[in-house]
Amino acid sequence: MTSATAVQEGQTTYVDAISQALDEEMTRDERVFLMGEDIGAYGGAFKVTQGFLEKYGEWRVLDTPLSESGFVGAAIGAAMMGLRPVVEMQFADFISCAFDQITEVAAKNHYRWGAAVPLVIRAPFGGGVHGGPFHSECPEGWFFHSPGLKIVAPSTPYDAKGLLKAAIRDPNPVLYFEHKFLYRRIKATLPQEDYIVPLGKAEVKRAGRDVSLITYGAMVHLALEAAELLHQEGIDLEVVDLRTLIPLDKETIYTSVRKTSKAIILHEDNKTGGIGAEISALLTEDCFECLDGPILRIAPPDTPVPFSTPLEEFFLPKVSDIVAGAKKLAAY
Amino acid sequence: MTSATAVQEGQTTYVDAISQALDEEMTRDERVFLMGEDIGAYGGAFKVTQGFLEKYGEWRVLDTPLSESGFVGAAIGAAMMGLRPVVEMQFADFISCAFDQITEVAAKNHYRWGAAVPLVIRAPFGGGVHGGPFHSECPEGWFFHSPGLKIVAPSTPYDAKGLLKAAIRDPNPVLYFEHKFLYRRIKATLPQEDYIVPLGKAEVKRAGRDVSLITYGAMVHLALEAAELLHQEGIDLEVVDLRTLIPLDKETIYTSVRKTSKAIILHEDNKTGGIGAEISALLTEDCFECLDGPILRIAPPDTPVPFSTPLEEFFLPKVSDIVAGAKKLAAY
Amino acid sequence: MNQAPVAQDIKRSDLLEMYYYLRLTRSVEDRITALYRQGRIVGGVYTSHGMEAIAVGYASALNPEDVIAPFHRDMGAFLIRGFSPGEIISQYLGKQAGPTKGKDGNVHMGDLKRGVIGFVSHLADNMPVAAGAALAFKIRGESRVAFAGTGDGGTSRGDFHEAMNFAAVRKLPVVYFCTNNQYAYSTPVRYQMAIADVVERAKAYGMPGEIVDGNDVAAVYLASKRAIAKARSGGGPTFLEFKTMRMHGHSEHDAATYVPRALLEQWKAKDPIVRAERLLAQLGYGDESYFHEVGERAKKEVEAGTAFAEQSPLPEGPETLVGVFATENEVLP
Amino acid sequence: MNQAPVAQDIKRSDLLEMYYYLRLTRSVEDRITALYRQGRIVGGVYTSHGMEAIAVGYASALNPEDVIAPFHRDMGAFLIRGFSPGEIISQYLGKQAGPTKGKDGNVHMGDLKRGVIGFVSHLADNMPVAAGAALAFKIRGESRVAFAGTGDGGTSRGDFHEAMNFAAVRKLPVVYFCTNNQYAYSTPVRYQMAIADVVERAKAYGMPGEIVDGNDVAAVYLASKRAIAKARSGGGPTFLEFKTMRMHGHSEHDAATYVPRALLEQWKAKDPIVRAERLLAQLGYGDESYFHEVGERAKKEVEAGTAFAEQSPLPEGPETLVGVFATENEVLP
Ligand SMILES: Cc1ncc(C[n+]2csc(CCOP(=O)(O)OP(=O)(O)O)c2C)c(N)n1
Ligand SMILES: Cc1ncc(C[n+]2csc(CCOP(=O)(O)OP(=O)(O)O)c2C)c(N)n1
Ligand SMILES: [Mg+2]
Ligand SMILES: [Mg+2]
Repeated sequence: MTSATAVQEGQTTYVDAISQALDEEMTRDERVFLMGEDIGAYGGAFKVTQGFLEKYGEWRVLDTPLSESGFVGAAIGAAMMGLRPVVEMQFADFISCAFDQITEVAAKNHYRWGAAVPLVIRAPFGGGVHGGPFHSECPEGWFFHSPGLKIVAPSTPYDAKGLLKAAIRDPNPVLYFEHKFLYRRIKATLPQEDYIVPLGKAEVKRAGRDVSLITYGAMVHLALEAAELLHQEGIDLEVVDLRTLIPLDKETIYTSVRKTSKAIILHEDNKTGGIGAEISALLTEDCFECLDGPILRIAPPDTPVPFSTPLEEFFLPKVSDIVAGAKKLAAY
Repeated sequence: MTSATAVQEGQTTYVDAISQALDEEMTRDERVFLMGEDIGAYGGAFKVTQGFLEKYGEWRVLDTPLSESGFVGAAIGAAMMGLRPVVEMQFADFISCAFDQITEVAAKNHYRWGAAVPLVIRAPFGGGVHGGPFHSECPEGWFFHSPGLKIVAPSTPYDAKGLLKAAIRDPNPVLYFEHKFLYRRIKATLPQEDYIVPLGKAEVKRAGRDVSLITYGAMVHLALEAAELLHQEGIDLEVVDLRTLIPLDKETIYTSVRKTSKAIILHEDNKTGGIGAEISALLTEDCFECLDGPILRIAPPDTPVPFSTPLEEFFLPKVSDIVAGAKKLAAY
Repeated sequence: MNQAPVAQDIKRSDLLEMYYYLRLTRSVEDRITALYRQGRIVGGVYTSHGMEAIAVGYASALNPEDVIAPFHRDMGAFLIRGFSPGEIISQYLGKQAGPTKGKDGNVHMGDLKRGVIGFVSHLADNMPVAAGAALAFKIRGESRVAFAGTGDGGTSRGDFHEAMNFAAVRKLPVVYFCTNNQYAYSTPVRYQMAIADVVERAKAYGMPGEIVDGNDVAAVYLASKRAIAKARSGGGPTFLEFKTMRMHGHSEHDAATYVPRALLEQWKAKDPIVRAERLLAQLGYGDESYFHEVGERAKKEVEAGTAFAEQSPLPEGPETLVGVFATENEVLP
Repeated sequence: MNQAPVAQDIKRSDLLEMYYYLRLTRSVEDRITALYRQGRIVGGVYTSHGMEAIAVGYASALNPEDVIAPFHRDMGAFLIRGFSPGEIISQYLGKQAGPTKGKDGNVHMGDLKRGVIGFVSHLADNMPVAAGAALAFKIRGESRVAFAGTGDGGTSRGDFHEAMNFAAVRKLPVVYFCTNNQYAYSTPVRYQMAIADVVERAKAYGMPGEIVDGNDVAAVYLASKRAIAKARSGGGPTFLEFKTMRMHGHSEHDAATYVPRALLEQWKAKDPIVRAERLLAQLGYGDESYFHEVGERAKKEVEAGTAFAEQSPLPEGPETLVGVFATENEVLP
């Protein structure tokens, strides 16, 4: 991942935007509180909650024992009682330990017996940081297949802040996947006023006529970089940033593909069974007639995320993959 | 699910076939042993291991404490030491409690540091038995997205036996999804001799010219029933039973769709992010030119499996859905 | 059974009400079992037969604003929280009038308005959830308590450990219990744990624990009262081991041949209803004719509930699609 | 520290070898830390600095056929099992010559042939895995033992509970330990558990437990020996709490300002290498010049290993695709 440097205007980093959203929501709504490992005195592994303990006290910035299942379960209980917990996974990878609580308790409680679970789980995810198989995972594909959960994955400081606020205000369990690679690599000037980015709305990041590229998270920046290169070669790439994965904004996807008739789906999660598969399937199901070529998926191979630099570079999608894919489709 | 009665020849039920496979493999190879809740004196919730305790003793038919993560972890350890554990989930639904051990430990150990984990996890799955949200789940979609696992889901007594033997002999972690609805509803005459059904090979259950239907598990029987009805209306349905979900037999799928140019994917797992999405995506990626119509997915809506009969009936795919889908595609 | 209950400490009206709920629990479950035998209930039926004193005792000890995350054999808790026999039988029959509107079956019901957290099959999953409810009370400075439990089998799960530990570290106002009924499905306690009493588990968390005679409703009530009072006053969590015996099979399809008959005989003599009657008679609070009358009243209510449930409509297929997500006005204030 | 170690019970050659491994551990980790500071290692570096006696002590107490599932600060165990400094530094540099061939980094290495189960980040995940290894030994009637542990933080996870319980119920030949170094990342033990000593956790399982001075290699060795002998002879599992202090940050990027300086000063005086030297001198097994010589030997080996690792090739990109599935001949016989 060489990209993400394109958006270097403004002061607020992606990670700061997350901190701001938490801070503002905690000030606005006293029901909002935080739980996680080392989020108090230490301010969190990525310093998202630095200074929060002093400001909000130890019961709203609650250091937990090392027990993801336990504290996600506790957050579910607090949420059902009307609080608005925001839980931090130290790394998204450890969400596997809380899988049962998320999929069987949080996701199903409302459907089964009508209990709302307004819970946010923040999960720093993704590769490009030499984390290896246990500190680079993209777990969103697992949860995409669990009815009852909403899933968010912002690509910019603006969206990071606005989507986190929307997630906190949503009455359902929301998994908020924040990309570690973007934390301090992108900056923006954010509005002074309170704003949200509504859940369920994708954004066309760059309009284009020839090929639609649908993506989310850190890959958005790769796509925009590729779009520049393709532009020089006369290919006009449209880049759609999903922002929310569940509920999926089918309309924006379909509108784009109806226009271009060519679709690429790009993600950092493993290819097989990834979200790209669902989007591809939706497109053939609902927009078959508008397709003028195969739907390409660009995604890592079906392996864990390897540690060593040449391996991780091989594993992660590259700008050149996008350029090649778009050229192939454009020529189809 | 009204079907599965079509295959009523022979003596051996689907559940007996599973017992036979375990019994024969335990006799053949003393490294094979069983772990799970209530599998010993009680013979298992579905009586798969009835009589095994007496025959093989308590160390090869090991009743565990109620701790799915713990005993899957223990099975991984025993497997790495060269044993061949076969673990039983009392219901597939409880596999969520062992999710972390399966995806982070079993699936990755070989890739990360070269340790083979020859482990089988048997998971009685699926609906149609009025089990409700916690006793009817189809969890295969989660694991389909975890590199390092193999996944099997037999539809007949023959395959149930042959695939379980192959799974036990495989040097990798294999999730074996056995469909509760089929346990005592289908019978067959099985070969006297030892045989396996190799992992990774789909089977064309019924050849047809007009539309390919790709499915697995209990849905195979629904598809065959629909094929009969469609035949009467002059539509010739080809039914492909995947049998193994990972590794996926792309060749058989592609060969079928290249012939018919029309594809339906049917499964009992929730639609969004299900295996149908991946197969659809593969088809548009690799066989786009051969498609003469959209790819249809027939699968339950994105909800938990509801309990009450009219709800569960609404939820589960029906023969009429297949008939309608195939007609639509045939007319395309 | 280290604390001799002093039943005199319990108000007469409270004891009589508990007796009524013991009978009502037994009646409801007997009726459900009969329906099951008639093939009218599909899916599992797990009863508290012979263990009714536990849920009746602890639920009676709580205040209405307290929250319960019941164990899967706590029918009495539902009844005390106002789930009517009609609602409950509707639930078992998959009718729309059940608390889950047919979405889920049997004991998998709950209702936040009545302070009952819906049971999750995956045993012990609600243990951390209850800690979280207690955390909410603590954060908001409310003097409410959460009460939650699992079986002897359920204590082997990781979520039991993580919940107990978290509750103890943060001194949360929660009371945890274990219904030790000697078996988890077919698995006897000796294959579940290498300790003599489940209460020893509490030591790992620095949590006080107590063994309670689970077949004595007065003992359950008083021990629960003490633990609840302690939690309410900021004294932190307590772990109660209710000793009892599962008198039916794991679920009604299970003949439980793995349980020695002698053990069942021995425990039959300790039936909680018989025990309660003896106590009431000793205290001069009731006699045979009173007991009979209460039993008849319970039965009548159950028959009325059964009639209601039977004529209630099933949900319509498309309701399957309703309720995956919550709306804002459903969040508790 | 309830068992005064009788270092005289340890063979001179064994003690001297442990001393050598203490020095080698320190040297390897100091070298890795230096490489990290130079920006040559990407990803986390977690050291056992000041806690080297634990892994060196227990790994020395095991037989070669026994199996270890090391904690994430057990560098000494790798060295004793024959992972060379060159291999280890290759691992940290992501080189092909590392035990994971670049697939994973730092302490996430293992090798079944050398009886070391690869560490899994998710803390305590290898606790049930070790129980399973011990189960395999028991099933096959081998007199082998598994040895596995986690940190004070790791004991809060459900998998710790499920593993301890299972091992105790089935009396498996496994020894579990906890490296109680007072902190889990920034979280002090008092926010992790409401008990004074981690060893109290063992009571929940009916498992014997012992507190051991984790900075005294002889004490660690002797306590491990006893527990291992017990497990090997069918006596079942033991839980050892190694008391120590994390002297560096959680990983090398962490300045650990949350740790009181006075606490660090206090523990600095208990440095396991200094302690070992004092002991060896007392026993007349070594003097300053000997210690110096061993230190130099260790350093030289580490320098040779570093040179080897540095000139070793990185893996090639396409190797990413290799190894997702095992082949039959890789299964242990
Ligand atoms: C995590 C999990 N695994 C397995 C089951 C299946 N199951 C349902 S009840 C039961 C036994 C429970 O025993 P215990 O906790 O002692 O409660 P009891 O039924 O004896 O009252 C089992 C194994 C389950 N519900 N949850
Ligand atoms: C399940 C899980 N959650 C979170 C982490 C992140 N993490 C890595 S080490 C650590 C602290 C571990 O503390 P402890 O077990 O006491 O070991 P120590 O590092 O102190 O030696 C944490 C929280 C993890 N590795 N696994
Ligand atoms: Mg029980
Ligand atoms: Mg620690």
